[in-house]
Amino acid sequence: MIARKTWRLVLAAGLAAAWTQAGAAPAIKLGAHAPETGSLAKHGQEQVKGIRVAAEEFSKRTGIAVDLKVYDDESQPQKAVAAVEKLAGIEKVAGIVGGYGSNLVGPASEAAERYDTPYMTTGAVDTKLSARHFKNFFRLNYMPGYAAAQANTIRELFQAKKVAILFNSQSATTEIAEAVKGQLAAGGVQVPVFEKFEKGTTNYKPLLLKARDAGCEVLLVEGYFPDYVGTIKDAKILALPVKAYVGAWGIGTPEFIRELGPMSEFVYGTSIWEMGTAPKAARAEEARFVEAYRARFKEDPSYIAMLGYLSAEYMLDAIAKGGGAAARTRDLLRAMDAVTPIGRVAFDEKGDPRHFTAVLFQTRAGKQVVVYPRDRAGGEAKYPAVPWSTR
Amino acid sequence: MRWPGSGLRVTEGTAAALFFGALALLPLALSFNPYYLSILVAALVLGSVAVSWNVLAGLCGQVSFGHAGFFGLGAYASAILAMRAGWSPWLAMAGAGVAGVAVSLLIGLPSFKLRGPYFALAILGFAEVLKLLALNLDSLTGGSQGIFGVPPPTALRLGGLTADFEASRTANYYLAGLLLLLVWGAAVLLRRSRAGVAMATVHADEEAAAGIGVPVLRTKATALAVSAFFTALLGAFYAHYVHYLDPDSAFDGAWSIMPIVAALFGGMSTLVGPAVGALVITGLDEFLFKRLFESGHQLFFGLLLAAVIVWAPSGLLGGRVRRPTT
Amino acid sequence: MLRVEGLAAGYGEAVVLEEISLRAREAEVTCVLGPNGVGKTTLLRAVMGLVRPSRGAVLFRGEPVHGLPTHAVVRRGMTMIPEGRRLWPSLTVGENLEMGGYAAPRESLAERLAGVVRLFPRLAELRDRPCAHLSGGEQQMVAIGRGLMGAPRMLLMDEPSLGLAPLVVRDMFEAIRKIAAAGTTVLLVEQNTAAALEVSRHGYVLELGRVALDGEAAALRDDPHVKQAYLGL
Amino acid sequence: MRGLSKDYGKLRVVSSLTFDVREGELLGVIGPNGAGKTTLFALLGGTIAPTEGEIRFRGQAVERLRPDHRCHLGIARTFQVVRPFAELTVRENVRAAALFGKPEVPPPGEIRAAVEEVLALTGLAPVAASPARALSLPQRKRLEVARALATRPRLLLLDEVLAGLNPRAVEEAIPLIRSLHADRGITVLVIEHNLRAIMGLSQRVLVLNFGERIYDGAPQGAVEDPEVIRAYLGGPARA
Amino acid sequence: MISGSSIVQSLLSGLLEGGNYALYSLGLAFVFGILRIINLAHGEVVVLGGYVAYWTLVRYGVGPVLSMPLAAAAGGALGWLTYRLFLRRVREAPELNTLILTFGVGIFLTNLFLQLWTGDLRSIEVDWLQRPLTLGPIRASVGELAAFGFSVAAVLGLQAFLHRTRAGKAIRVTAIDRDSAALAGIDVERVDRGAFAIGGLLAGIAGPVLGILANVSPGVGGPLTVKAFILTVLAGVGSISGLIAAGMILGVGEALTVTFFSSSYRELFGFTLFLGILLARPSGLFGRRI
Repeated sequence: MIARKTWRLVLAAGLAAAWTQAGAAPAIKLGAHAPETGSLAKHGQEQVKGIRVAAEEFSKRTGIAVDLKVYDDESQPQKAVAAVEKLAGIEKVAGIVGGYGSNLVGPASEAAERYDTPYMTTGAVDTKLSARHFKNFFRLNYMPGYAAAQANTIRELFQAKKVAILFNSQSATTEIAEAVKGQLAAGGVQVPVFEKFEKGTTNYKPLLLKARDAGCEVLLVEGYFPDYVGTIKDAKILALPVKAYVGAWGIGTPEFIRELGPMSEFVYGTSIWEMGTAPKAARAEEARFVEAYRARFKEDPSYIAMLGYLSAEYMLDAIAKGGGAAARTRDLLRAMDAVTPIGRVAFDEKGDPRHFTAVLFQTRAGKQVVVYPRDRAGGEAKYPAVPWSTR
Repeated sequence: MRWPGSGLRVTEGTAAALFFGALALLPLALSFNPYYLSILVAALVLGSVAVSWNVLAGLCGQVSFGHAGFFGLGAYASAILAMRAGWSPWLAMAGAGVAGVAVSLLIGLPSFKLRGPYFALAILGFAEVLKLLALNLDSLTGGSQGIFGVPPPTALRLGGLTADFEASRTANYYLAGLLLLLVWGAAVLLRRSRAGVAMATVHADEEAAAGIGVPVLRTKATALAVSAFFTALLGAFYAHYVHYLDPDSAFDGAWSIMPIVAALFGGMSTLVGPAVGALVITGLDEFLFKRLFESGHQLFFGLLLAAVIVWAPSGLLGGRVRRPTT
Repeated sequence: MLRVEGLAAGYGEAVVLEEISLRAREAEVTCVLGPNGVGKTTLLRAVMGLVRPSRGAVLFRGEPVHGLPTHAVVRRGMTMIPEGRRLWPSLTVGENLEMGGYAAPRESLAERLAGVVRLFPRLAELRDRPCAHLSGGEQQMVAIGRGLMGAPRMLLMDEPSLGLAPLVVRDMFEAIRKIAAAGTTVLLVEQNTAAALEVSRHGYVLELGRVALDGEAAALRDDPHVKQAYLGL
Repeated sequence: MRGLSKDYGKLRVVSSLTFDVREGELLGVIGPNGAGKTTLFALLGGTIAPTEGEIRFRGQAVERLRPDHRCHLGIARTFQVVRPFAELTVRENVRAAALFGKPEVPPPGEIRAAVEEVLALTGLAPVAASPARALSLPQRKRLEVARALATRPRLLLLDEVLAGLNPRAVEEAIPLIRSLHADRGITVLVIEHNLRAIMGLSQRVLVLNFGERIYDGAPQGAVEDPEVIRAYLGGPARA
Repeated sequence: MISGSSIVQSLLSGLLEGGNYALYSLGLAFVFGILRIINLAHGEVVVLGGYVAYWTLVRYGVGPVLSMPLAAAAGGALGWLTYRLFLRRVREAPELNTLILTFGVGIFLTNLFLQLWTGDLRSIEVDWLQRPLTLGPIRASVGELAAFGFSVAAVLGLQAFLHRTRAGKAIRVTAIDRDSAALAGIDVERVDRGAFAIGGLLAGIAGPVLGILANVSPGVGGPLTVKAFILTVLAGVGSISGLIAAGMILGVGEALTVTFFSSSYRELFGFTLFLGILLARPSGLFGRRI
């Protein structure tokens, strides 16, 4: 009696399984690695969240199952190599996304090249990465786009004469600081204060005072979130007489506004994306992502999550369309040209984003108002900003 | 750690033979799977640094918290020698070892008058200074941008076999394994030598050692120099293995801390213990904790560490392996 | 008051006390004699729980105290003046005394302090001086005073005359006599055999971890054996 | 040995002490606990530096030399509180001393022979393979002596090596010390608490109290010297 | 180029910063001075205190001044637990063991915070604390001055506790001579546990200040521990009141390095000072007995 019942159940389960398999295309294996622990854990975790949403949305949209393999590279270059060895070598994924920091993405993308597995990153902006001319290397953002947005805004919009640049000693922030300095100098803007500071600095006042004494109109801080919090708090205490405060990435994020409150007002930042900054053509897609992300994680997505999402989406699309062969996936990615929430996306032969420009935005009443480039602008810049004492 | 119900004790030589034998055969068992091998390479590098660290700590009783300094120094020295001076990576690695010795003596001589935690932390201070120098001497080190494209060691041909260190994980695995064997072998020879006897006496009682004519300072300096030589050599291997260097990863504090953890875990009283410890902790973290929790696995690692210190303070091999007597 | 039975103790693998049995009677001075290194100090430390005995029993007022942590032994009314005085040098004399009576009820602090000052009037003048700046004799006064501040029923003293000038030694033994006369039992470890036997009722002579000889102090003083075993003459 | 003299000022433990030790002498240093005997040895051995004064060994000023250099010159000491290299075996302990006792390294065969000789002499041969931490106190004391001997000293400083030994062990140890002196020509400086031992052993005794010399001369004289008896045996409580 | 007022302002910022350094270091310096344990999880306990204050503010609107006792209690409880569970079992073992043990606890806490509260930075924003105060051209915020005053008060308070109260003296005498303390009837085991808990408590109260003046996130504990240790060595082990002066020397030195040279050398200044003191004067600038 019992035996017969069991047998029937097994039969039913078997049939059900056969039916599902027959009805669906084979699952796509997508690999992702990110520093979910260690010094870059914060960024890595957000990146993975975005990638997960992409995989789920893709399945919903296409009916194709996604087998997402995530590997924590622990912010260690050796482990980043191991990640690719595992994803490409063992899991045999059709493409890899993720990676944060040039020192991790460098070795990882090299391993991916060895396995001939397409690799798309969103967290490594060093120009030297694409100089290697790997066929499998793609990235959604890179340095010149950020530098140009800052330098052009300062020259064209603010028409400033003297700029102070303070930058975190880490690799990406050093590179953008040097690039912006070069572009400003070429445009005749003076940079009398160009100072590097260490990660973990807590007293920024001596640095800000140098900017004050040099009579700089614009304060450019190329750093990370803690650096913005520190410099803005200290600038407010000093009532620093600058007309604009401009940061690099990671500024103007939901977290930024949440933590700094009124002090986040009128601060400029460059970004590839913040909520509500998508070009008109991609507003719907942006809304879809934000909604899915909020539903899944009960919080607002950051630009890192958005980049993770987009990179996974493009990779999955290319794999699905091309049938999974690396060469087809690469060709499809290289042929891609679309307007997306981060603007127009197309890759050049080195894998760099052809049209990438960051937007420069200003925080106003807790919202990001894009002020540059003009074609994505959502409003006029408030320049000079109101004094710190009234924020 | 004593296993209940087993009175088996092996000599250190036997333990080492078993260990290195297993290392040599492991790739076969793993069918040369590059992922496992790349994890093992990381474990072997850590193990070698742990054995080097233990030359100073286990043999001579001087605990350092700043071996990341020697590791990063070796990595940068080798990369710069290979890329700027055009040395062969093999030669550059040896040069890095020599640089490690030179710097270790500069650091060690003023520091040796400090005892216990003060010595340990003085070395940590020097390691931080080295890191800051790597960060700020842009023209030499590329600053925070680091050094890209560090060449892999040139391929070796042996009859029909080619060891290609650029792509093959197997080649790198065996190279790392050989380095570990080299470090361990050197440590064994050192322990047997006259200097090794001196280190043992200094470890046991500095004053009594001086009383029987042991030159304490020179003994400590020798231990540090040997330890720094191999740590720098491993740093050099690391640079040629990952092909990228930046101050944050080359001078990562983990290179100071993890070897200590590995050595304690495996047992500091033996020379092979730290290497065993490195393999076990890397294995546990990678294949057990990481499987259980994708991003929370280090949480277990912290607890495990605390547990081992409390309940097995002499390490895995501590109670199991008998030190040979001369 | 105190009975030690078959006590064995050591440090690590080195056995210092093989088997010691002795007793100290209430309100008397009992001395333990013997050359350096026979385990006199270890005996006192084992009684106080500073060294864990490996065998044997310590009974204080009829109750076993072996295996108790030191502070618990102290709270039962027995403490020790360690060899070399072991004061807290950065604290003042007054603070040393005050902390010495940590375990005793706070209300009687003033009373106990007065008692100590009666015994050593000099301590009143020294009260605010850090102990680092005292002479040997003064330090020994503080050490004994500190031990008395806990109002113990029994006091173990480890070489109180060590390193003191002869004149001071005399005062010290006088103080010991007074302490015992006031009702506090004393177990005294001494190298100054003559003086120790003079203040004691009863004495034990130790020889390498064992009791070699014991008896009335007066008898021991004249016993040729003592001179042999201890003085080596 | 030319002369060994020293003065100590501020150092309270040993104050203004001057004395000579002649080559080949067996000199006893006695005094009650805390008299500064061990401090004197630490000064001679070089583990602490004198505040003032000088120490000459065979005509050479050694007071600024490191302990290992003094050992190479031929001064070896034992520690009152024994300090064996606990994790090393007895043989390794002695071998280390044989290896480093002199600046030049003797050939291995010679070392082996010397080690075994010292082990046999000190009666440690049966326990040579055990770790030093497993030794009993008397064995540890002998190990101290063995280690000092293995450095092939000219001047041997023995710090209470008889203390804590039972009378039989003392009886055994005395001929050993005497033979060191007589057969090997080593100058020996013995700190002892045990009067009998030192009286039987020494040619001359030096009595210290409160860091000062109170007697220097023949052993028999010391026993009769009233000041020594007082200092050493202690006075009665009521003089 | 550099105006006089900027130099004065920079100096002041260094002084205030130095006061905070002293507060961030207090728990570590205390535990090291008393128990000779270098608590490598110290920074993480500070961070825990910061999180406690942050969440009570965000969830219940309770300001950092009121939540400070809560942060202190959390730190104290964590210290007590760490001692109870682990440390008491390795008290007799070599120093290295307690180091690795507390290091393990630090890793555990860092990753626990990461799991519980993500890697996001948290900064405690309270309006009145942000308000700037001016004296001519010199400016500071209420929060900075309050934090400085609090640091000094905490250091002096701890000093008074150790020197004026019975419990404090019991801790001191146990640190100086364990046996003597036990012979005075002090339960030295309990003192150890209590002292470690007090170390946790002192770390805990530093958390809200860290959250107000900078920010808390799981990863900031490690660097905080290093800084605390540097300061402990500068002040001299066992010198609690020396921490304020040592903190100011470090803070002012860093600030003036930036003002007169470049911020690239700021960290270098700290480590050079640390090494210089360690090698030339291991007892620290203000080293003395407990």
